Amino acid sequence: MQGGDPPPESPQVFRPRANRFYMAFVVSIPIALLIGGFSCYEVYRSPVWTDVSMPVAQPVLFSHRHHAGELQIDCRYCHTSATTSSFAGIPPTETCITCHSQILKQSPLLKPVLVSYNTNRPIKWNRVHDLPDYVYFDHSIHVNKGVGCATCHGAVNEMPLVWKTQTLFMEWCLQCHRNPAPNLRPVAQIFAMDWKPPNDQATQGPRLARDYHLDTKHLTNCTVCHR
Amino acid sequence: MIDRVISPEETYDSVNERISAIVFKRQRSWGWLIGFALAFLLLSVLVGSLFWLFFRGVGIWGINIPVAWGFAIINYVWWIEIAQGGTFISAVLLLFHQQWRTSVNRFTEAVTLFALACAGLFPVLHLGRPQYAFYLMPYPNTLGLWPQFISPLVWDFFAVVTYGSVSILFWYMGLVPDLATLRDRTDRKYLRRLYSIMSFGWRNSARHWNHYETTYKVIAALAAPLVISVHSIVGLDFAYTIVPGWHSTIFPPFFVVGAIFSGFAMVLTLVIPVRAIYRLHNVITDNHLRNMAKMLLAMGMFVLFGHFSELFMAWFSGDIYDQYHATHEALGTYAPVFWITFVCNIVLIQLLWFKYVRHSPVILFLVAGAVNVGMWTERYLNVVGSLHRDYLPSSWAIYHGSFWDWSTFIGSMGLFLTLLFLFVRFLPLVSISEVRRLVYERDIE
Amino acid sequence: MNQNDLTSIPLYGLMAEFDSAEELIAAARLTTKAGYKITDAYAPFPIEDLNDALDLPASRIPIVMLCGAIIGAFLGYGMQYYATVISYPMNIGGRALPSWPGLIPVTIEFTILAAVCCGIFSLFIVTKLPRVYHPVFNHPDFRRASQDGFFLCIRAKDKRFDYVATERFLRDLDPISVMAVEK
Amino acid sequence: MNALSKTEVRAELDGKSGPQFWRSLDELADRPEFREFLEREFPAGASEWPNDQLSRRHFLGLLGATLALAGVTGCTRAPADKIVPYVKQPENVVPGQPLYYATAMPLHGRGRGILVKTEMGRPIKIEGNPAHPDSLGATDAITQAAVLSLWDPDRSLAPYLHNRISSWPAFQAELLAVLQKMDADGGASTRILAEPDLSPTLARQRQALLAKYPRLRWHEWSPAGATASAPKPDYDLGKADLIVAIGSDFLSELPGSLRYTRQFAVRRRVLNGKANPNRLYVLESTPTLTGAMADERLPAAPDRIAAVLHSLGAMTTENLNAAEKQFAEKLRADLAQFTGSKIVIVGASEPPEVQTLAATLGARFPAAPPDQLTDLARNLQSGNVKQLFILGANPVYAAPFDLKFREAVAKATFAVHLALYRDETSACCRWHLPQAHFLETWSDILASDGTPSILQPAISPLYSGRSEHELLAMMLGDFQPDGYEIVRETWRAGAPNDDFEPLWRESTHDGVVRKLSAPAAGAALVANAPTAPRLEANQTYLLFRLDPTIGDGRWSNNGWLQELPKPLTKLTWDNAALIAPAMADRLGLTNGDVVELRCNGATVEAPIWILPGQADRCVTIHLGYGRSQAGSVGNGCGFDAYQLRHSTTPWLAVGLEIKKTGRRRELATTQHHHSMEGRDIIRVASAATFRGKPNFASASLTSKASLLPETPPLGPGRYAWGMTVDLGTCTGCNACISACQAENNIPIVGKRQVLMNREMHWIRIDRYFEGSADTPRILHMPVLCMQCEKAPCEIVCPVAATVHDDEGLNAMVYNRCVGTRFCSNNCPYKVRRFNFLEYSAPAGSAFAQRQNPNVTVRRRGVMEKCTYCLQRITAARIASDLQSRAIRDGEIVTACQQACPAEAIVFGDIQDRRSRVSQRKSEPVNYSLLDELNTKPRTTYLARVTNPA
Repeated sequence: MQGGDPPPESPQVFRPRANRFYMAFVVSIPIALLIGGFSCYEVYRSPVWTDVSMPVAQPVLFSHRHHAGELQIDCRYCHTSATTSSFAGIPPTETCITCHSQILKQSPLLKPVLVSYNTNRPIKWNRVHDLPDYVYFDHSIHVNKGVGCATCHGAVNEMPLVWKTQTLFMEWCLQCHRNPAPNLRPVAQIFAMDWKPPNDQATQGPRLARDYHLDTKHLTNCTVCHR
Repeated sequence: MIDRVISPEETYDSVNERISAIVFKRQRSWGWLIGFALAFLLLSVLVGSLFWLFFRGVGIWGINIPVAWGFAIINYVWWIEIAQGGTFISAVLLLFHQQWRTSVNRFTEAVTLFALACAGLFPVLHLGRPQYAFYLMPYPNTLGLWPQFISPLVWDFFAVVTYGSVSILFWYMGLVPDLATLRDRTDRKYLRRLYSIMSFGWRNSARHWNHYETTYKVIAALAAPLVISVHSIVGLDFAYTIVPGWHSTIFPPFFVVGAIFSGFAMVLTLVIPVRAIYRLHNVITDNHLRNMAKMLLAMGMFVLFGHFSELFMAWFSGDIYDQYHATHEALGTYAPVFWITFVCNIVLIQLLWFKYVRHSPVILFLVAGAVNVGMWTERYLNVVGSLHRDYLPSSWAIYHGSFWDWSTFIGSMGLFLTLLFLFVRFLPLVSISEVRRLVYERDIE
Repeated sequence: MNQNDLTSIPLYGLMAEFDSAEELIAAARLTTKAGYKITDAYAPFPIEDLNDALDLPASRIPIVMLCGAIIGAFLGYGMQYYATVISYPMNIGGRALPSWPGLIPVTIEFTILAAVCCGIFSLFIVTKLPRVYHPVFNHPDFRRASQDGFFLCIRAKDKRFDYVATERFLRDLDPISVMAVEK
Repeated sequence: MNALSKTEVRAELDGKSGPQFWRSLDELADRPEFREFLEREFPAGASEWPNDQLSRRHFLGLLGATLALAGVTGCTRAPADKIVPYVKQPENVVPGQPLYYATAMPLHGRGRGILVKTEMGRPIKIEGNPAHPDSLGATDAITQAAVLSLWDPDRSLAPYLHNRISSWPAFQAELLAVLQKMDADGGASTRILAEPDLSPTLARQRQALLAKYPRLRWHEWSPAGATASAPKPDYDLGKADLIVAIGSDFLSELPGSLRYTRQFAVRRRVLNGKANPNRLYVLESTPTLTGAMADERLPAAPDRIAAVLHSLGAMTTENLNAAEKQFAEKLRADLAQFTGSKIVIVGASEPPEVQTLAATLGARFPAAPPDQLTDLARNLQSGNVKQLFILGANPVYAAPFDLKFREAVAKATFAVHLALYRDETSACCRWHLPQAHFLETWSDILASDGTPSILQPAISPLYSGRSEHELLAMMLGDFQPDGYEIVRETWRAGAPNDDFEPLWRESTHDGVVRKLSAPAAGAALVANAPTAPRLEANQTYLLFRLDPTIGDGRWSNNGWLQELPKPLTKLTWDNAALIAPAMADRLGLTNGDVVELRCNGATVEAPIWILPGQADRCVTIHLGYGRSQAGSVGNGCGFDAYQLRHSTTPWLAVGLEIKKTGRRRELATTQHHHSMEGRDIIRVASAATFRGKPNFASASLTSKASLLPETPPLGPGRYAWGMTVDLGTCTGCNACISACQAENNIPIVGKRQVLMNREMHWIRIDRYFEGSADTPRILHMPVLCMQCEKAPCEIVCPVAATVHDDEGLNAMVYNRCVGTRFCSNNCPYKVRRFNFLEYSAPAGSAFAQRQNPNVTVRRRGVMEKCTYCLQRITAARIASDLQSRAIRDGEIVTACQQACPAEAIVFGDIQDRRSRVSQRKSEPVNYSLLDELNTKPRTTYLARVTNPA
């Protein structure tokens, strides 16, 4: 505690300004706690922690913007099991080769792919969307019940390297499981990258929810995602 | 009348001197050094045990299925009941204007705090995944989840937190005037500053005393229901379940009196040696000990009643599981534990009917010590005795504490004693201002 | 000392020291009777009689604590109700929502904690503590106020304060000493 | 294949057992070399298959590895994870979807049809094949656990020459030379010792071999005494009103046991409020599961069994004691009454005297298995045998002690041992060759009723293992043998080429061969029957039995089976000398006392276990324990009973002497208390009582009023899952426990932890004894989570880690659990299990590859329990939702239900009145355990109805 010595002859312990220091100190404690707590809260939800909108480097410089965007290749061409299985599927090297045995054979960008194909050693991609292992997400049921790819994965067709557009926090899952209607699309639109909720989504959403037989009461059960 | 709680020859000055001397005059007391060293040794045992615990997991203990709770919970209950004593003496007796509390309340409150520190340790340690203990706290999280509020363990969490914070505030509030006294009794510059800061610059203004007194009394008035709620909740940890021997409506009150019982016992076991060492016979008179002895006896009889009503309900309810538990407790696997409890908590305290016993500090000390043991074994019976044989005989099994169970338990005593030794050394262990008031009241009488 | 240099010193007040609590109380009574309002007394322990001697109003902190208790209770129950019924209703052992008896214990704890915290907090406010520097500490013997000294102080800002008159008044209460306390 | 790195791995793990072994794997797994090793292993395995037609089951190690970790719960922030696709995606592999292959499992020489579930190419679970007569969709505990052995890192990884690592080419080089020698002498000095597998291909190869080397001798032997040639009697228990079992555990030990259990259960089940149970008499010396099901059971020493049978024939009951007399009279009356519809079964291990007596009652029994090992041993000793090929068997460990097989094998200059493990025999042979696991091989085998099945691999060999067919092919001169072609060749004979392919595909798909025929299997045998001991009165008998969990020792290194409680003793990780309570009193013995057993001039030290219902003067010891070379799990468990087993008295020895040693051995049992303490837990009534009072099980109970609202606050969901367990048909065979362990990634904890009551099984079988200690009634009760509607566990959990979902499941959210264990305290059924230490297989270990990716692997400090196979429910729900339909009744089958041979467990939607489970619950014998606690269990029991005379 500062405040400096009082004049030696005085019986005072501190100088007057000590009071101000002390008071300031006392007041600062709760303020510090508040600020600390709040910043933890914010940081935990910020890209610093969640990696949202942070492109992930890949062993092959594969651009979704080029393939899905410019070339308009359908998601299912590579992610074959998205509609039928829990796991959307990562294309085997074969799939790349089907086109690239003709196109850009010589491109240095393609080298790792060719190496993989010839040496029969798989390409090790870096996961972008990685759920904890105790969460069981099933692509097929979402895709077949009106949840579009872009709803969770964002506009992949505009991403040179893919990044997360959602936090994948449990609260994020829940807000949709509690009220899916605003995000539901007609089956035809599932793979559309540019789908925006129409003006009548307020009426269409609930209707779709009915058609898909969605039971929101059930969707918030722990057992839906955790086993 | 009043000179039974403060001896006639004491004056303001003598009181100030006697008590603050303990803090200021650091006369070489080998007793303190050795005691502190021992306490610290035990503390390091605790630290070692905890290291191994976090490294390997709770499997290092003796717990199993069906006996999934062991020493951790036993110790938790034991310590928190010890904590009860302090608050009861300082708060409840204050409300009943028991002047004899004044010279012991500071010390007992300290006992409360340190016992609470030990008690608060165990619920966390006993978790399989202590790193997630914060799940019991309601806070905004990314999971959108909350604690499960109808679980007694959540009640426990809030009870202990509340009890802890209130006790600290209450204790420190009482300290402030004494810190001011210390500030004014020393000439060492830095000590004066230290105490000046610690006492917030308290200046004994009548206007302050006015608010101070009122607030102090109201907080005391709140502390009384608080301790009762806390120990009822501890009782509910058990009564809430369907385990035979736990599922019993008597438990909450039973635990409250049990707490006062062990609280007084622990205070006696500590006060008797302390007053001998620091020659405080004039402020902590034999009369104090007698009063506490009477309380001990009274609470002991309540505990006896609790046992009786348990047995009676087992018989009266006609519940075969309860009946089996009741008989098995006294005659079965853990019969020895039962009879130790019986002797310590019920037989020995009957000695307190005799004036001679109440008047002999030594015997009092021994009886109180026995009660401390008895209360621990009693909790052992509560936890293990009921769990090890519940509904389906196929899952019955024996439990006994492992080496690490014991080391953790004994280590926690180390924590308690270390804090206690530091306290008696660096803070006035009797409330100076209140004793001064006693002197005043004695004089005007 | 003469009038003018006395007025030149910034005064906090006049402090009289007494020998015992009884004398202090008596002195305080007379002071109040004499119409001094802004006064204070200092004693090493709380003395009920001083309160009416200085006719100090009863502390209103208990009312603050009562409010705190009520707010705490509502907060406590409200939080639990929100968590278990509105935010994420779950089927816990087939119990009703809310199974209110289960929410009582936490509510009680909340109530008590809130009340106590309010009490302590408002105590700091009304006593304007912490205050490690204070003019009264300028009094050379004031350290005895926390041990065995009994002091009575009449503040310079009191309307009826007049250095000479007041000092005489205090002297008439035959204290051990009367002394001017500087700001 | 990098053999060297494998030996290093082996070295790392050598001499470690139980939990330490798991831990050391963990440490190992952290080392980069090991990860690399794993990665190198699995694709390498795949590339070994040249045959394109097989490419679909290439082993997808890398993707597998990533998904295998799908079990591992991450605590904090997930580490940067790799995702690894195929290079060439095999057709009909859909990542995330399981594939099933129909094959068969050889057991006691017969085949049991199974379906193997593979996730991303990794076989993770075995189910029964409904089309197969020896399975009918059910399995037993051993079959369930077999998949663990496939992944056992202790399996032999490479050929060894004199216990030094070598290679197949090196072996083939030597073999070539040997074959030339054999050509010279026509195989005179060559013997083959094979296990008696009833495999057409094996038979074909044997004939070919004998044709090529006329003087070669082929021996068949297994410690179980099974033989390929001996015809097994086959029964249809469904038709019988009276069954008399004389020392025969037909419900669990015969190849056809699953079928028999199914047939037996049909007669014992209460259906539509009616019961028409058959009557089962059991006369046996040591309690068996069949004995536990008996309506009239008499424990008796072999000589007394003979006496009782004799008295039946002689129409007299003198020199029988009271109990025997009573039994004999009842039996005689019933034998007279139930003419026609009666079956008498006598155990193969009974002494000939008893068997012949039983024959007079109409029992059929196999001729005493001719012992071919003695002859082989003699010839080895005398040095006539230079080349010895041992296919799979482990004679050095399991041969009768008097044959001194260890020395005998050493006499052969060129001994070759093909086996899964480098066991006791391998150590004594010149060559050890790694055998491919039956899930890795092409083969074929006949069922107990002669139905053939094709064994097809569910995965290519993890290590460099080869099948016995491939080894024999080498001996026949084919040094690039292809198991696939070898088996096809056998069957092609049975069909004209053009329609062979479709028939073949059908057979492999169905798992049973219907339209193809193969050469009859049968062997030229060298026999000399064992001389049976004379049954003298007042002798002490020593009975040898296969261990109920680890069999003759071939499963000793299987952790699941080691920790599986033996059905009647509830012992784990140990065998013991079982004696009757009366005998124990006489000798002043208590459980765990180590005694010296002396018999046939040999001695063994064994701990005592007192077993109510054991016949007096009879000591039973189980074979298969006390191994030194089993592997890190099995080494040093129990004592070696083979050390007392004489070639002349394989099952029953007379004149046993018991001497106390004063030492004790801790035995780990999962149940300490064997009486129901008069509590109304398992409810039983005789058929007569039942007819009088059909609701005897629930009548005593009055529903209690409750102040709490009755409906769950969130209202019912689309389905309400429930289960019934039929105590009338449950035989306590443990299949459900083993199945649950495989399905739900349940760890083993080791003997120490079991001793501390920390076993992890989600479903357990409680076993109670009722009545006198000598002739008690033995009762079984499977106990799993009751999914209480008013769950006591949920209200005490402080973090809502265990809550209800709207379909009535008592969910357990592992990642939310903080481990207060309060839920377990408040569970009256004590079905919750806690991870006191880190029990689960470390990620990256071979065992982690086996784990079910659809079930979270629980880490330290987390509570766990049964959730009705939630993963299966979820799968079915998603499947049905995709088709926008409701889940059909029977579409969801829990693991325990699927395994149960007695169909005692029924699961389904109890809201649907027509569902099977609803119908079962509407039976009058339906009751819920501890219903006075008003927990409203979703799992209820059907009381047992017996049919005593």
